[in-house]
Amino acid sequence: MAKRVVIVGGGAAGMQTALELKARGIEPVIVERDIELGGKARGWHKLFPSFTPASDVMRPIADRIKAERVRCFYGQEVTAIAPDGVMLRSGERIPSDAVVVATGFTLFDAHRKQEYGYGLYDNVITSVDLERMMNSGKVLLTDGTEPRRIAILHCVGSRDEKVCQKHCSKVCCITGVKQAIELKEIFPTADVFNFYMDIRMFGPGYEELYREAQQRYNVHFVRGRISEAAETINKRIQIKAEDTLTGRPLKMTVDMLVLLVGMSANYENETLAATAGLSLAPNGYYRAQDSFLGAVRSEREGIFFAGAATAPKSLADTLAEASLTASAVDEYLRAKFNEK
Amino acid sequence: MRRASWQEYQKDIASDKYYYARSCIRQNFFPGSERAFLDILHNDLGIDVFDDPLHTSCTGIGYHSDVVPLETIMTVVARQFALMAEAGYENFISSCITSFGIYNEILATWEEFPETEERTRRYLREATGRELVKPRSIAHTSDIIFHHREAIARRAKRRLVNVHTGEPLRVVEHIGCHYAKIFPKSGIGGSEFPYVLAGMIESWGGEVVDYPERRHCCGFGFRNYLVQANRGSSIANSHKKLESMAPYKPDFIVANCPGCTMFLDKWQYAIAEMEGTTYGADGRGIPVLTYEEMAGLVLGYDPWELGMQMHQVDVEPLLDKLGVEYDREAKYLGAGGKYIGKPADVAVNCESERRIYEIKR
Amino acid sequence: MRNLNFGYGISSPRAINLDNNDLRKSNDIIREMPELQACIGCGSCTASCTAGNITSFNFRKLHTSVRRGEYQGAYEELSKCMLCGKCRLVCPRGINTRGLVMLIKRKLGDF
Amino acid sequence: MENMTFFAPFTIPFIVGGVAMFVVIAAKWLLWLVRLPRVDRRLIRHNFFTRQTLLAVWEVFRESLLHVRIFRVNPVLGFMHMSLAFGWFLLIVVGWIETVAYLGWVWVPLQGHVFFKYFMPVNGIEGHIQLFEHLMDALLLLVLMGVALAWFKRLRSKMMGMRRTTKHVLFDRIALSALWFIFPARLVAESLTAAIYGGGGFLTGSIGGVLRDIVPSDMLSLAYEPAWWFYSAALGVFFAAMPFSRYMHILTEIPLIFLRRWSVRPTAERKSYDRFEVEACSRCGICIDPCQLQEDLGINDTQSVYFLRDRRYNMLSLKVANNCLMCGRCEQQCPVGINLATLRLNSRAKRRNIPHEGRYKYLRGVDRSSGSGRVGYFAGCMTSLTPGVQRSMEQIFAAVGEEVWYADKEGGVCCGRPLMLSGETDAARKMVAYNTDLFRRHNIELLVTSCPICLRVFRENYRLDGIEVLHHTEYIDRLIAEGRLHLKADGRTFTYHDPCELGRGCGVYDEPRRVIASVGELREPKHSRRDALCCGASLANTIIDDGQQQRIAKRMTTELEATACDTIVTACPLCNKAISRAAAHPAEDIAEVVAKNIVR
Repeated sequence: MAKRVVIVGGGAAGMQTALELKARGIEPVIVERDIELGGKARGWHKLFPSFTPASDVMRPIADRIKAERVRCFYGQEVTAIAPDGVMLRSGERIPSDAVVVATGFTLFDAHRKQEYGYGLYDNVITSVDLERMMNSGKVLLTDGTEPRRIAILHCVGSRDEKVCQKHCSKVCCITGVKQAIELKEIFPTADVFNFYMDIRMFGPGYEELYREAQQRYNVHFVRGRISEAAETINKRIQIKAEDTLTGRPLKMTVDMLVLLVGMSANYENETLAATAGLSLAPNGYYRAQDSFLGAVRSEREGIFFAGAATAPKSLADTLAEASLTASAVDEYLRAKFNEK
Repeated sequence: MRRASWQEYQKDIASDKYYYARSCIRQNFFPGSERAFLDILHNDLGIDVFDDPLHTSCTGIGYHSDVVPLETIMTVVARQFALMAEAGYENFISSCITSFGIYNEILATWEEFPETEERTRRYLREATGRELVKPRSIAHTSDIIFHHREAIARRAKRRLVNVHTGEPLRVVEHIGCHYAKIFPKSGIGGSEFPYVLAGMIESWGGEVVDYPERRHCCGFGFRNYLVQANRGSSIANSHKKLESMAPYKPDFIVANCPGCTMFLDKWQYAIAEMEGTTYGADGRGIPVLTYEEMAGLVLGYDPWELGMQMHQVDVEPLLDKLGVEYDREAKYLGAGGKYIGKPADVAVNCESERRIYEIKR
Repeated sequence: MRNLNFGYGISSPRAINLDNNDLRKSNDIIREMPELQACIGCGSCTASCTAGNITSFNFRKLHTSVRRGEYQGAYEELSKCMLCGKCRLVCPRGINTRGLVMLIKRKLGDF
Repeated sequence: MENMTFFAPFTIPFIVGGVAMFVVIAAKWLLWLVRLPRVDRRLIRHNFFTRQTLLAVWEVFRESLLHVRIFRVNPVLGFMHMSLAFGWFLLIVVGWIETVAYLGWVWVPLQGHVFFKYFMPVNGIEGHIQLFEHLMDALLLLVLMGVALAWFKRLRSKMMGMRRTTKHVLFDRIALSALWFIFPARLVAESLTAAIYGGGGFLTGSIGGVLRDIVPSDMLSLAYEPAWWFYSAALGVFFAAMPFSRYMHILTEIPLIFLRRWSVRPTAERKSYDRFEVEACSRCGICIDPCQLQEDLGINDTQSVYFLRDRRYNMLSLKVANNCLMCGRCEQQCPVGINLATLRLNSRAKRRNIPHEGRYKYLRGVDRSSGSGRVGYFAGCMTSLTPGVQRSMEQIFAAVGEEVWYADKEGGVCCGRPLMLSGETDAARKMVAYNTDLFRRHNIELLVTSCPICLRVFRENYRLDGIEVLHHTEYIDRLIAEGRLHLKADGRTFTYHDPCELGRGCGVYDEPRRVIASVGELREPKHSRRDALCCGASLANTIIDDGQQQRIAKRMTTELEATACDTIVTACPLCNKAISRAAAHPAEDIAEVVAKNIVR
């Protein structure tokens, strides 16, 4: 009988791990809270830094999941985790030989930064909203007109102690640059302003893309964090920041304000970790064994991690990590069954 | 390693047959230096250098102060070159760093924008009937002395050594900004590590002082000095350099630019008046020499022949260190033993109550 | 002889000179409020500043200058602050900005 | 008996201590009274012959003797204070009556009353009244119970409803030790007297009887004089230490009650009246428990009791003065009714308070207001960071057709309270003058503000005669009452958080609750109204750091969330920010809840 591994979460990390396990002759079972697989990458338009359509990456994975007949539970929430299986909210228990936690992250709720007026002003949107809009092929203001001036604000819900998010979400800077370029491509005559505290371009091709945004697309980068936004009489957004490089307060009116929302740890991490006997890092993500050789192992034998459950990660990092997780699981199961 | 980098970049310098262009500032403040240059080349080295009475100011000060337009200065420069050709020379040498910069700049402009050269030819022809001939080589007179530094060393009467201690003299060299900061290729050693003065010092037995503000401007900067409201900035730059070099206890400063020599010398007096600070090991200021004066002393010229009585900071302590024999009484006697007048004692040449070394230590 | 009037003086250098600046007060301030060092210069404080929107008062620049030992005029400048506390609400690094204003003023003049 | 001198050597400590106490206290009070500002002296003259004086006498009886307010906090604690204060008082009164009863109306020196038993061991005296013996014993017992409770409180304070008791200074310890010994010593001395001379009531008489039976009589005689010496010494030490210890409050509370009845109050500037308040603090420590700095952060050197102690002994540090949320929770519970917040504020006003020439000069000519109308709206600085509130208010104004002048829509000038809270009262006056002028210039009749901090300063420190000032919750409540604003049911359950400045600060408790009740179900958290917790973001505290603020917010939010409501509502932008940071779901302002449910 094939060894069975339950994967909690059917996003990019969970799906890819399932395929990698299957390839190693292990039977994966995905438990997904949503009614379909795909996680946060679903509905995403294009990926940085190459502008690859997200569907080009996600669809083949989904197709393979189907082709390989990976068993999936949909609309099922896991309430407890142990190395020998998970409990579902329905009360059902799925036994297994190992568990992979691939629960990912939660998008920061932009409502929490009320001073930016998300949900309050018509044309304040999040980076996720923008992806959806681009996916639908229609990026417009609520009155149906085209934006002529757009501001993109970095670090919304990242590096902000006022909303208890001390960590850097890692992917927003490059997303901001990517979206600025995309907006410039849709609206070549529009002015795009990126407001940032620090620009962190750590990945391959990121710095180059940043430079391209500056030089080729004439995206304006203002070093200053927007502190408040207000709606003007004609439904435009008036924003205030300090242009820290000139040392003067800056005020401008834009048609659209895009908030680059960060990645928060899942609210449920705390209770789930408690059931599994795992601990969390101060920022609420799961704590891996270490940052190097034990990056996908938990502090407990038989429980593994994949993807953004342990820290904010890009899609590329997540997919790469999946095979690491699968090989760690494989190694663990071999040792376990040889002993018996 | 460091030394290597200071002499890394070399440029081609003609060995003979120079057409000499003078400096406005030096003719007024250091007339002995230009005289000494010609004497050294003629008498000591036997080199042909032509001092043409027809040539004029390059008008560079006016140009940098926005009173002389570009077209005018180009035409003036074209005339100098025309005179050179008429006199049968093709190696143009300039006594002034500002002029040197101007000549290089204009030649480069003509190169980049040939229409300006055409226009200048026309203006020159219309105004003077002369024909522009571009020189084969352009050099600053310090380049020339540098070029012949070993020949001078061979003829040296004395070296840059303290005769009382036998130690080499510590020399601060200062290069004018327009020597190589405009066109790095125009200077020996390039713009960052010009070697032109350092090479002379080393050949003649002195020790070059390398101090933090070595590359900093003396502060002249034309409008910085010419407009009184800006003079505070001008003196602040010299002040910065002097503060920076003082702890190294240099025996003297040598500069290759007329303005720098003048300002590093005269600002010492102004700083003494303003702040009561005097530099130099005994609080009597740091003498500032031109490279010709330095070469002249090495070759055994009389300091008063070299015009060293024109200095703000008294040079006698330096002469004593070098073991130069001179007539104290003859300092203020001009041509034919005529008394030229003696300036009053000023703060810089008196020992000050607040000396830089005491403040720093 | 020293009374000669040149019509100008030696301009003081514009550079922040960390060799010469007296950092004792600055160190005192940082010791009492170490979180100040966590400032990433995002400018949120200055952007939201009630006083800064009417005057040239720039809190970020000011406390950075004080940290560098540039105290000249800092006290007078800080007197423009209304202590309203908006800056504390927006600071992503959780710096106790109001306390800081009072601390700097205390170190540089009050009492 | 007629030749009775009522003097014995052992009374000397008592006499010396007692005289010292009266001299010191008299000197203190006199000095403080003489130094009162003219305004206060005029108040005293004006109110002296009024009903207030009689009320003060009654209050002195209730508070200085019976300690009614402490009873309300905790009956056992109240009983302890009452038995000590009232019991002792009655001992003195009944003792005096006893003297009169035996000796008639003759002058008897003080020690004659106090050590009556010594001078007149009553056994065999003519006309011996046994009732007095029993009565005095009963009173002694009452006091001893108080002493026993005090001992017990030291050991186990929780029983008294206090989790923490005060840490004391040296004089306190001396006085406290003496106090603890006074009554047991009296019991011993009187029992010994009864043992030797007979007499005594049910307590001393009985103990005396037992002693007589078991202790040899020469031993009794030997212990007799030392026992009375010890009693006198305990009293003497206590009296001598008292003016310098916390027990100064016993007597200081009396003039304080009178002064307060005569409308004398502490102000933003320090004055000698403050001494009455400061020294009226008994350091009972009731203020420690409500303090969230203590509860949540474990800070235990800054509570009002320590603040007053430090101020009294001139060792107040800036850090202690500044480390207070000024939430007013302790003041609410202070049994002496000391104006803790005002005293704290005028302690902060030590800062070099003369605004230099040209400070805030930049305010001249600034007017960024917009619109016009009879009603003015001052959102407040903080409200610009909660734009939802501002927007909702605009919707409400629009719904009722109010013409509104917006004072600070484009950014205004701070109300001045933050400066006051930091002790810069003179600087704050510039803000006050600026805003007052601004309001007057635009001829408004009603001023609505969304910030309770502004509300409080508008009401307390601005002279806005002719302009009514309302918080938006009061304004909305009025709109609903007048039938101008109609709301539909929201269907959600709400928990309301009382902002300190709005609730305890301005006494606005009912209006927000009425407004919420008109759209949904209101659930009260564990602490609410007068007792509501502070969100921790208070501008009054410039000492605690961000993490500490967060911890305070977290606990109070947890309490709010414990009601299992759908939405937490508050009425202050600062509270809103603090709660939203700690809660699972962002909090809403009442204005936002209302704006969502307007029936047009």
